[in-house]
Amino acid sequence: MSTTPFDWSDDQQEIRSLLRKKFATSSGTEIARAALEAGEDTGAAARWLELSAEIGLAGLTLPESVGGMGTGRVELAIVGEEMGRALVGGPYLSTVVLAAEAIVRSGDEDAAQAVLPSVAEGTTTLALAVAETSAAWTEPTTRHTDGRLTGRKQGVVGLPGADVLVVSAVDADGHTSLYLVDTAAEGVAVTPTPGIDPTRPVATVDLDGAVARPLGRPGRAHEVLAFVRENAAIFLAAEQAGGSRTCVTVTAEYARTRIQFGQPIGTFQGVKHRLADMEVRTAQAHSAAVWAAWQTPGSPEAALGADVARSWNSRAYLQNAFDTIQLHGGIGITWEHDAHLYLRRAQADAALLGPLSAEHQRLAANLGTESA
Amino acid sequence: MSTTPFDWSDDQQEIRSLLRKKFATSSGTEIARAALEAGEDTGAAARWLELSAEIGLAGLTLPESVGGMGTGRVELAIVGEEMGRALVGGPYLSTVVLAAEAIVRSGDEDAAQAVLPSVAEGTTTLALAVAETSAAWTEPTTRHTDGRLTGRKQGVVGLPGADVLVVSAVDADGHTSLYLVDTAAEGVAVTPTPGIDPTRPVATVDLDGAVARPLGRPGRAHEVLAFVRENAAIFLAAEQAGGSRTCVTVTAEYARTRIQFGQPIGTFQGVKHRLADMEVRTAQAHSAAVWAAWQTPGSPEAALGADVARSWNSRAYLQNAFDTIQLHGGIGITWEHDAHLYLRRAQADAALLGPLSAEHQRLAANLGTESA
Amino acid sequence: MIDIDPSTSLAEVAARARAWIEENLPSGWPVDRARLEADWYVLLGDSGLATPTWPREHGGLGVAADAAALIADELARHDAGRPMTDFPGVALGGPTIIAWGTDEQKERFLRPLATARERWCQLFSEPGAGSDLASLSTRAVQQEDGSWRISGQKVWSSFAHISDFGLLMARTNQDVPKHRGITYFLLDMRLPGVDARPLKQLNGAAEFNEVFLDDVVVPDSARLGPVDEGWRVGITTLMAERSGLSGRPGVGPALTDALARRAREVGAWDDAAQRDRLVEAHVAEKVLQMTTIRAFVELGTREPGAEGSIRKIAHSDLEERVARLGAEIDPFGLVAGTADAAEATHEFLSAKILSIAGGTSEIQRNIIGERVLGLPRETDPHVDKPFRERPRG
Amino acid sequence: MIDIDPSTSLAEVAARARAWIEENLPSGWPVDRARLEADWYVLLGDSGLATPTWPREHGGLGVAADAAALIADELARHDAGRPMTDFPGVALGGPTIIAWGTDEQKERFLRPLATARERWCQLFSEPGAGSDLASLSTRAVQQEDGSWRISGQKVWSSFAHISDFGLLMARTNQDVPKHRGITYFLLDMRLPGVDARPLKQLNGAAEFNEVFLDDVVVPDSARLGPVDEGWRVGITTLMAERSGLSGRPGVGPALTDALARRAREVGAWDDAAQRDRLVEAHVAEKVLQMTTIRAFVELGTREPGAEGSIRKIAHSDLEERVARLGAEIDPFGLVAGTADAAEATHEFLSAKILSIAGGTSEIQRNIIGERVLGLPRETDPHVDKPFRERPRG
Repeated sequence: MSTTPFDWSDDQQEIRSLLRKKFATSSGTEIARAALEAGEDTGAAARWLELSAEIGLAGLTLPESVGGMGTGRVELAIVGEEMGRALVGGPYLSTVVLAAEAIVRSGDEDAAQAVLPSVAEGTTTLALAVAETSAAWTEPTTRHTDGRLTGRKQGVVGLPGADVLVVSAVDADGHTSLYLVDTAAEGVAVTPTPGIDPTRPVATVDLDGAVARPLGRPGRAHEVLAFVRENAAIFLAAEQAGGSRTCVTVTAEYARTRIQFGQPIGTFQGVKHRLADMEVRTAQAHSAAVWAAWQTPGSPEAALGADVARSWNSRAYLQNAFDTIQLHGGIGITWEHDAHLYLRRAQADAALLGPLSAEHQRLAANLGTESA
Repeated sequence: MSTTPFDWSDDQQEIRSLLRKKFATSSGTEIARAALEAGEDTGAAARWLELSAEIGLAGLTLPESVGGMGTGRVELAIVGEEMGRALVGGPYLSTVVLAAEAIVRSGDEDAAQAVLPSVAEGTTTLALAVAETSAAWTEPTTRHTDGRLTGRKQGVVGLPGADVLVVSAVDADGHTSLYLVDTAAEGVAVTPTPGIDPTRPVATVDLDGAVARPLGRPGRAHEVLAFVRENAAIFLAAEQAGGSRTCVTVTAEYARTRIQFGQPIGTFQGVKHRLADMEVRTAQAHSAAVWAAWQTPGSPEAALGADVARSWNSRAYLQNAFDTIQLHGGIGITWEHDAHLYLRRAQADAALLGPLSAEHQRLAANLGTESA
Repeated sequence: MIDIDPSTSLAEVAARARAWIEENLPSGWPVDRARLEADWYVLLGDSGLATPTWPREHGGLGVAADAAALIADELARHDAGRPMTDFPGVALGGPTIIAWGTDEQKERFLRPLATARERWCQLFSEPGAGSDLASLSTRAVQQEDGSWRISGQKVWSSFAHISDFGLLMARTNQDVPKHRGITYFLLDMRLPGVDARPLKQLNGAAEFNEVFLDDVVVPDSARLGPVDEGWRVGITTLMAERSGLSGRPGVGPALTDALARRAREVGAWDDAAQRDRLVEAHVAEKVLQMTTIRAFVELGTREPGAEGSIRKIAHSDLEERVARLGAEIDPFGLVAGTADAAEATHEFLSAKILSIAGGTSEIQRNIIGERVLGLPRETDPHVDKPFRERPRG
Repeated sequence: MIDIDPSTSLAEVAARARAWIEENLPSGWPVDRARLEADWYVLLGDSGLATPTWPREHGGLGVAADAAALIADELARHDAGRPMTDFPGVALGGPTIIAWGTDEQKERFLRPLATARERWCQLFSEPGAGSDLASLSTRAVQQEDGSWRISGQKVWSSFAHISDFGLLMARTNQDVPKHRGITYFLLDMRLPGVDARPLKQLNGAAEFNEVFLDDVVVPDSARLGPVDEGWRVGITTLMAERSGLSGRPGVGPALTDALARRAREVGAWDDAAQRDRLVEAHVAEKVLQMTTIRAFVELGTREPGAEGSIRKIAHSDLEERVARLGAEIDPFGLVAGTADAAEATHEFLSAKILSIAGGTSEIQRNIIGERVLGLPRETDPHVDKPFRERPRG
């Protein structure tokens, strides 16, 4: 792989074009709409299996040792951009970006071999249950005693649906560790909640003495989760860049064709200049996500890239989604138009990892401390 | 006087129209430009005397007991708006808004009778020397010993030029009090500094055992200065509203007449909508300054009004000044165009009382604490 | 009629309104509102308090906007005012009928409007005529007997599905430029051929309607103002709308106070940067309140002008800002779908509605630029063309 | 010529450039710069490092933009690159002459440009033709002997008063629409009738000029590209300009780091809300840096396109933001005129220059809207009119 950011290999370009073609034929917006109307996405599992079988989506970035293709974050960002662009949801984020990343980074080879091969095939999906009352993944109150977990996790993305959970809990020694829990096990209750984004289900999980298998060495949860957050921030930033791009595309198309005052509304600078600003935001969101993805995971550059991309891209996508509504006028505030589906995803992507203050604090700590 | 804000009396309307006429014939921008070129405003004293003699400007808001006309903050705001509109500077702010207000609020009748009658006539001008290293008027390091002051005051508006200074200092008992110092006295050294706004000179004052007369009772400086800050915030907010208005007027005129692409540039929404935003900002800046001026000095409403108006209007004027430059294109960045004179005043008005954080902290303290 | 007239001082206006309300509001209000409201609205309408700015001869009190605002405040304090569903009738229909109606029309419509016996909606926008309202293509053709036959499609009509009458603009002349061939009608919504269908909004609510008009026949007496001069009549309605959508005068706790309380509950208040953004929104809300007070004082009893667009923009910007901050202070609540966050989610999805309804912010900026600042109008390449030759969306 | 060509790896490009610079930079540099620089620039030009993207046959290295950026970084590290006064020549003039020049013109002009023996300026804008550049009215009339007689007034010409040549667009045909009657010239600034007068800017500096052209006679060999097709030639220059004004590729400490250091010095850093605004500006700076890296990689050796406008806008917004924050963190310094604040004052007054110079942000947004997003052009009521019939400012 080239070490120069943006110097895409032929393979990478091929992955992108394959995903774009594939996602174009299974419209994310229709699925989102159906899920929103139904309150649940009934076809998710089947679709996921199909995508994984046909193009190996689940295994793309997983290690070859568990049956994956062993690619890295650049490919992850490509998936993110294309999913964002087509508003594709489903188990990818929860399974691959969050939970599988935790399993891999835990260094627990046994766990990896036990769980990930079927993940790579698309037959098992996962979820990461580490948030309780805040998306900032603060210290859990869920307790581990005698191989069993008790506590409540909220905002668990990928539920209902996931087969196995990666759960954070604190044990009697005060160590915060990760555990694997089977969602079908006794003492696991999943209650779906009405999150704002219909493309990815979210639920509360109540654990009442559920049997748990330790994941990795005790007390390493924070270390592992730091990698997971970095991974997720970059993936989400890529999704945001993709979503921002679709907002520009859809709105520019509308502006070229909607006639008011005898002219396409894109003629008017009030529309044209706002669209130009959307483009300026989007072009930079793409740069930020891709640059971050190209850095070595866990390096200071990757941390900088993840923080910058999450900050910029969260705002960029939200603003573009709002601008999309505004520039569509009345039609933009109807249920039938897709604009609100992008707005919902934009808010979910911006909020999944908590407020931006953590990123800004890290950036502030380094700001102005190096010499120019 | 009506207690309903915005319900102007005939007298108030007359004052406004008199000031507007008067200021239109003594162009503030020409004076500003001359002062900027020369590094000092040589005609300031003569002009001030003339304005005070002809229309009683200096005495308008001073108590009748010292020869003033005894009007209040509403009239002060009218003066501020008209001065801001015509970019009139000179001794008004330092003399009337700052120093005379301190003398009046100190309750020191002797001092008032000694100084203010000649102020009301325009023959004496004043300055308030309370800032040292910050515009927030924090605890002074200037010391009072045996009737004499020693210390350094910076950013003193109205110098060179002022005859008498109101100075804050701390005495041996730890009381912070106000004092009157004659600028011609021994031990007073005035060094002009190149402040950004040429319409009001600013200087550093070094006091080296300068003879001082106590103003009001000892230890009351903070109490008196709180009134002065409120007064100044409202006056400056009015100036900012007036300056914002001129930015709109000047820019709209340019947009109506400057031809590009075969049309006046005001035809284009890129210009038209930005001007509309300038108008929205300005209309509200006017409301804020005037509403604040209509409240009882020292009341919670006046405090709220002063904080809100200073926050909104500081940004409004700065933004309008920047927009004025932008919409004038190349001509806006020349020395010859007046746009930079407004920008200079906008920055000075925004900065004279320090950063907005103090206002925002006060507003935050009350926010959401009352019931809806 | 209550003892309030244009000479009553503002303090007295408030005192008398309050006294009257407290004396007359039926016991059991507001718990028993559903049973009591019809009678109460009649009483309120007869008192003049429901329509205080209307002339006295039409059942109003003839008072200025600032006095009317105090009355509205007193009604709001008792939760005894007319609901939002009556806004199109009372705030838009009434003033338009008063300005343009015949004596018969005023006689027929104003009283039932003031006493809530008839509800009104607005039938202006069309799928192809949104921001460019004057390009509307709903047609009204006059028959030999003087009656009009109307066909077309309207959209974004709030409460049309529960309205008795509609304020309708229709094209009556295709051979003149677009502004000059429109006529204004007072349409009976219960006539055959009128079909109002609620339209679901992005936040899940359904307040707007599509209205299909299929060969609806109305008598010439339903026409408001001269034939082909309906655009001028419509301007009266539009000005009233912009001014009416800009919030109440008065400086006091409002949107940002509620937001700050929620920020304290969810802990976002402890983040100084976040807190400062709330304070900035608070400042924006206060200056809008101060500006609304000013507008009401300056307006007096005049008809609202283009300045209303200034407050319309400020108000919709504020609504959007507050809705977005509401999501920002509780990101986890919205994404996790916690019960506390349901209202914030609804507001977040609704953030843009006010920037679009009642004329987009872009249109308001054009109005401010052209009518307040005197900037030239955009070049319309088809400005002088007869309507039938215009390209249409 | 240095041993770098299009096949050299980026790491090698940087290493070889650094080695060459360190070996060749005269001792005493940069202290003795004034005495040494003429010789150094000749050496640098001959090496190809001053103009790395130019084709090899014209004395460049033929390398892509990303390699060129690394070379520029090495030069900057040694403070050994060409000064800003040479930007119009090297960055705009060179590429335009390479794209459009005759063999004689390339022979005559490129070498002196690469070796800093001749300085260039741009003569495009006019008092009546700013954003609407194509409405320029400086006239060039061809004489019987083939030479051109040029009269008119140019403005905003950086460094014109110290330039040897100017990139000039002039009108050669009044009877066709505005874009089609312009011809491009390489004007000798030392000819009789050329008068460049520095124009003082709002920040007190004088970098721009007004240039008066009064019956200046130039031979036909001074014409660049075909008669009446100078607009197309000018586009080459303008694209190079937008791209060139957007900063260097590379992610590293820059404007916002300096700003943060000053905020720490003056105490504003302790204000969390203020600090967060600096962080937001920092984020904007980083994404621009990342975007610039991307632009250089994607550009390769192609001519820059409309995408350059994206970075131009982002860069000028950033400059403005940093300048304004610089005033915000030290309000007392600017108003009191303390010595520490002199630079911040200068930057504050200069905040808008980059949003206007090189094409206003409004024009850049038009370009992005029309050329990147494919939106329709604004209706020009005079689009097909001969130039002489157009209304002009």
